[in-house]
Amino acid sequence: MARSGRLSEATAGRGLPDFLGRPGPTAYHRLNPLTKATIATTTAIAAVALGGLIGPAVLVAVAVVGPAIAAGVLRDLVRTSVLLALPIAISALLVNLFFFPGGEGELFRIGPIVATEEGLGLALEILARIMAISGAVTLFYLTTRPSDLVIDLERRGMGSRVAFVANASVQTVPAMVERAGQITDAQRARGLDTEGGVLRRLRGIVPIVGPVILGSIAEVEERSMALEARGFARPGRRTLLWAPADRRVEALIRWGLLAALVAVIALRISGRLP
Amino acid sequence: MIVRWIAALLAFAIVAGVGLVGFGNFLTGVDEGVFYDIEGANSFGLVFAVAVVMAFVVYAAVEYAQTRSLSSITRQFDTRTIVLMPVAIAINIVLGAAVASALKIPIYLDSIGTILVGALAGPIPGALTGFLTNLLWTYVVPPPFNSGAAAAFAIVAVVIGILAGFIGRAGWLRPRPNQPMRSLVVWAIITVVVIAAMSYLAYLGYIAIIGPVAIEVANSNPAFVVLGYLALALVAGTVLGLLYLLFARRDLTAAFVVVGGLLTGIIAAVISAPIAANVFGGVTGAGTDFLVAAFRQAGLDVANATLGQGLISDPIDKVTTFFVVYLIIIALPMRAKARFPQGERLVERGEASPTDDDGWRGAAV
Amino acid sequence: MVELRTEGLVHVYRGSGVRALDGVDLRIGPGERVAIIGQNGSGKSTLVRHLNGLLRPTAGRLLIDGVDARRLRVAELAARVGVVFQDPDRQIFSGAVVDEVRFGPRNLGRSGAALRESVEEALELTGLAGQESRNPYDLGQARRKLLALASVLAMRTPVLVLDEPSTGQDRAGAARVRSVIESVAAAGRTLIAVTHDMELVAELFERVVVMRSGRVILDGSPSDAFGGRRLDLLRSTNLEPPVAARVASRLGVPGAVTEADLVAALLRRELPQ
Amino acid sequence: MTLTLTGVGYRYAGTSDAALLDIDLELRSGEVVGLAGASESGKTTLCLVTSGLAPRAIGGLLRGRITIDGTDVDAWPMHRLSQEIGIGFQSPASQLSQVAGTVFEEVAFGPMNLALPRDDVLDRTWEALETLVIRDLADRDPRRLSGGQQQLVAIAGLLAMRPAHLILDEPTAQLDPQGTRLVTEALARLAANGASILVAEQKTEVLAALASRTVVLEAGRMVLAGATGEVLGDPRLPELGVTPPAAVRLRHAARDAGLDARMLDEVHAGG
Repeated sequence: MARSGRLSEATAGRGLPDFLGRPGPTAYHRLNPLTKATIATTTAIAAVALGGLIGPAVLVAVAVVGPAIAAGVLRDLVRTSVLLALPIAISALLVNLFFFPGGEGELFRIGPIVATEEGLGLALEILARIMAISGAVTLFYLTTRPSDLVIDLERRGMGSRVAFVANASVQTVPAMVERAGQITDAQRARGLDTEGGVLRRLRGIVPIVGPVILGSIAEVEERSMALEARGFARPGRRTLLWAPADRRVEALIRWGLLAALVAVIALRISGRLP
Repeated sequence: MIVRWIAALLAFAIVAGVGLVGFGNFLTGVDEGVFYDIEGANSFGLVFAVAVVMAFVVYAAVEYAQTRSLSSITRQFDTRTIVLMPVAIAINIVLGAAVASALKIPIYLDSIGTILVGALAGPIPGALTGFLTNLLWTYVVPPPFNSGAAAAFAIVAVVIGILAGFIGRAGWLRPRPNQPMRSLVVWAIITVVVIAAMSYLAYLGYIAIIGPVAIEVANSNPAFVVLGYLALALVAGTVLGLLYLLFARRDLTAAFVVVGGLLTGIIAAVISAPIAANVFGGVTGAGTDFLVAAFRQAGLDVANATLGQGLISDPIDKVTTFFVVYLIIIALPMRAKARFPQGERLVERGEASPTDDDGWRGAAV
Repeated sequence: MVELRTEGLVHVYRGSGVRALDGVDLRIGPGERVAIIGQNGSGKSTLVRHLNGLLRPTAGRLLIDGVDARRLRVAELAARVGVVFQDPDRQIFSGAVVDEVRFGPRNLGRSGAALRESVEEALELTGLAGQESRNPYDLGQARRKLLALASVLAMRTPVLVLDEPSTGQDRAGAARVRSVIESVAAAGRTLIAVTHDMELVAELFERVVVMRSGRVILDGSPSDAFGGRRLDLLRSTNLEPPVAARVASRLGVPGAVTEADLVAALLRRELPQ
Repeated sequence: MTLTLTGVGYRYAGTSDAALLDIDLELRSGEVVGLAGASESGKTTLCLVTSGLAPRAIGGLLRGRITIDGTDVDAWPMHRLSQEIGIGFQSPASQLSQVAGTVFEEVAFGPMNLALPRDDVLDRTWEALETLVIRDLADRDPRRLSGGQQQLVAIAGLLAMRPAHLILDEPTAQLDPQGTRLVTEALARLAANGASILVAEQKTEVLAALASRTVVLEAGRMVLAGATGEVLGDPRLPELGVTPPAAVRLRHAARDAGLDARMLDEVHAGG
């Protein structure tokens, strides 16, 4: 969220510029990235382990919708997580509703395929689980800058090389899409017809995917030299400009959530959950 | 050195044992009277995968304790490999997302980058590329590329990276062009036998897992018969593809590419089935879902339907992916690939760099 | 041969809403040699992408031999208007130079002797003859650019558009680009070059189109554009005329834009004294 | 600090013929040395060898000695050498670290890798931005800048490592005239306050503006060396695949046509 326009006086001196590590707009945004990641992960896994309908529904209400309102991102959350979950949800509904083996309670029938009650039950269960997972992940994504999480993990001891790969991947994905677009233009300018039928489009895969991969790999050599020219290969930890704030109470929350998750899984395995 | 391997093997055995006995298919709990959970057998692949990762963690911990460094591991991470990984991760995600949404065909093509890094740099970088791909794909990559399901399958990507690493190290992806007809025919026969054996073993394993009860129900149902023919057709297709590659391109490596792809595909299917079944009820929104529906229509439950789907689509996906990676390796200039840790093993014999002295010397450091 | 005409061509980019083309009326007859110059963001490359249909007009029309290009698919337009983009690494995918050059003509359905002959000619012209089986990435960046040029040359399109052909070329590479421009023109094909290389424009082109903020502000000969009279117009797009033209205008010999013209004009002026 | 190459040769990994042979070159502090030559004449190879990337990062075989103030640097690892010698490349985009969301973080990338104390990293970063007068770009996204601005950010990233010598391999090759002017003016400012630079360029106008001494390579060997004015005026330049600056071309054309070259000189001198 770099701010354009004139630099304020605060950064006229030599300290850390104010546009780095700027706290988020709401309390939930300002939570430590690892805390928000723990909330998302435990919600997703617990939804799977709990199974059924009530479990995931409660989780969504407490750990997804609640914080989303607090963070003021509810509208985006609903739109994005539904978009995210739609393909899986439709498949889950179709596959389970109509193909539930040994289902007796017939709801309705389309030709040979029978929609059964058990099928509907299982389909709804999977739907609830999927909504919980996509909701939790979307909440995390909407309230946390990816690089903040990577910096936080690096401060806690994660290798600086793994941090590099994570951060670089976030920038490489959109760059690769842009590259693929330029390549598609260049190949179409050389007569490759991408507006024909499926077969014709399949013929276009190698001329488009090829340069994306070859071009990117050919750049690896110059990129790695440029990094080594700036001391990248130096073993050991590196200095961080800043790191997100963390508080003891959040550490307690994280361990508490993990403990609860382990308890739920243990209950599930030992079969004592419904 | 030996201590590390012993510690790692021990860790593997413990985790695998505990997993099989107690864990099984964690949705159904342990069956009385049988020392392991029959219905959970289908998740033994997942348990082994977790055991492999635990073994690696123990190996690294012991090495760190002994030498205060991870040199045997970090050696595989030179700057070039680290810079390649984000490119590989982006290739997985951009191609994976494009294929999954655009073509709706029963393959994913989302492990090209993982296999490429494995082949070029080794098992550990390959595993890390796969692992980070799936985590970033869920937690960090914004829609329309985000995939909520990817993180759950991280363990599968780790195993694919490791397998690709060993396949690359074994030199399977080294081009062997214009071979004499005689050796092509010999290798064609060997490979067809290997493909048939692997397919039959996969079939036997599948029948053993889904258990005798399900087989009567399945056999009587036309859908199951259709799936059987589909599986056979795909195996035949693989063999035909292999023969075309061998004799049209006279490149023996085609045999290794196909076998490597099948091997990785089957292992990936066995590991991913329990995850797909238990976490997502067997569906991922990709083109493979209609296979699951067919298996379910044939009367199999979620876990076995997902395994069936995996055993059909994963091998084909991985053979295609290995072939695409092989084409990339061929198209890469010598300079680009020779510099990677396992680069020398991907280069045609005789292309390696000549070295004579009279004052010339390599990097001292 | 092909006549290109744009009538009131406007293009507004959907995402950013930028009005890259603001009403362009241009006629480029068969066999003409036209250089298009202008600052970054003046609309040059947007105009080029309309010529082969990669971009469609927001308003106005592009006519090819009087036919509205809207009805033609990009693949059909590519057979008439060949465009060579600036970055070779955003199109090369073959493992060997010769396969890369064959890609274009093959897409147009050419094969056999005709294909072989057009490929050989293109390799010859760009100085890549003899490099047929080499891996493109073993050639330097400059020669990969020539390979991209060869791959479009081989399509033998009636109109050839070059985007920044001489950027990043050394002396030999620049000479190659010039010989390609001359041979294409000699074959009577239309040649359009988008470039910042003012020496190239002055020496090889008979017509210069100057663009600023999506409009054509000057369409005349190099001496019109670089000569004394219209220099203010050129400066308004903060472009610099070639050195020879600057020296000429200071020595009171306007109209001379190339080094050869300048020296010839000075000779004439010095001898009569 | 003086960087000296004596009898240096280099062969790329997997090739049998040498890309560089018998190079004797001395880079004294406070001096800008120009490097000219056709494509693939060895300019890039000489930059890579002088910076230490060849053979450390890209392998291959080296011959001869490279010393800094007399000390042989053969055993120095790359991250130590990169604090003495910085190297910039032709393509601005491939020099971005791809992990920085702002220009400030991009320039700070090098000092961060050296694990210097945080305040030292901040000081070096601000100093580098001020030296290249791009302080107002500090909060911009590096990927959204023009080619010329990106090249300045890359050079600032090198300056933050406080190298004694800066090596630039065709910094303006991919830039338009406006970007070329931007980079050339910035480098002229650096040279004015005593920076030591080795700059390879096809555009001899850039060398004429910056370098006091210039070397010309052909097929990996040094074929011309001397004061920039002399070298760029040398009639053999075109056969060596190098196009002299326009001013020189004009003077030669005038002389060949029997014109009074002196007149052209004083007119152009004012230009």
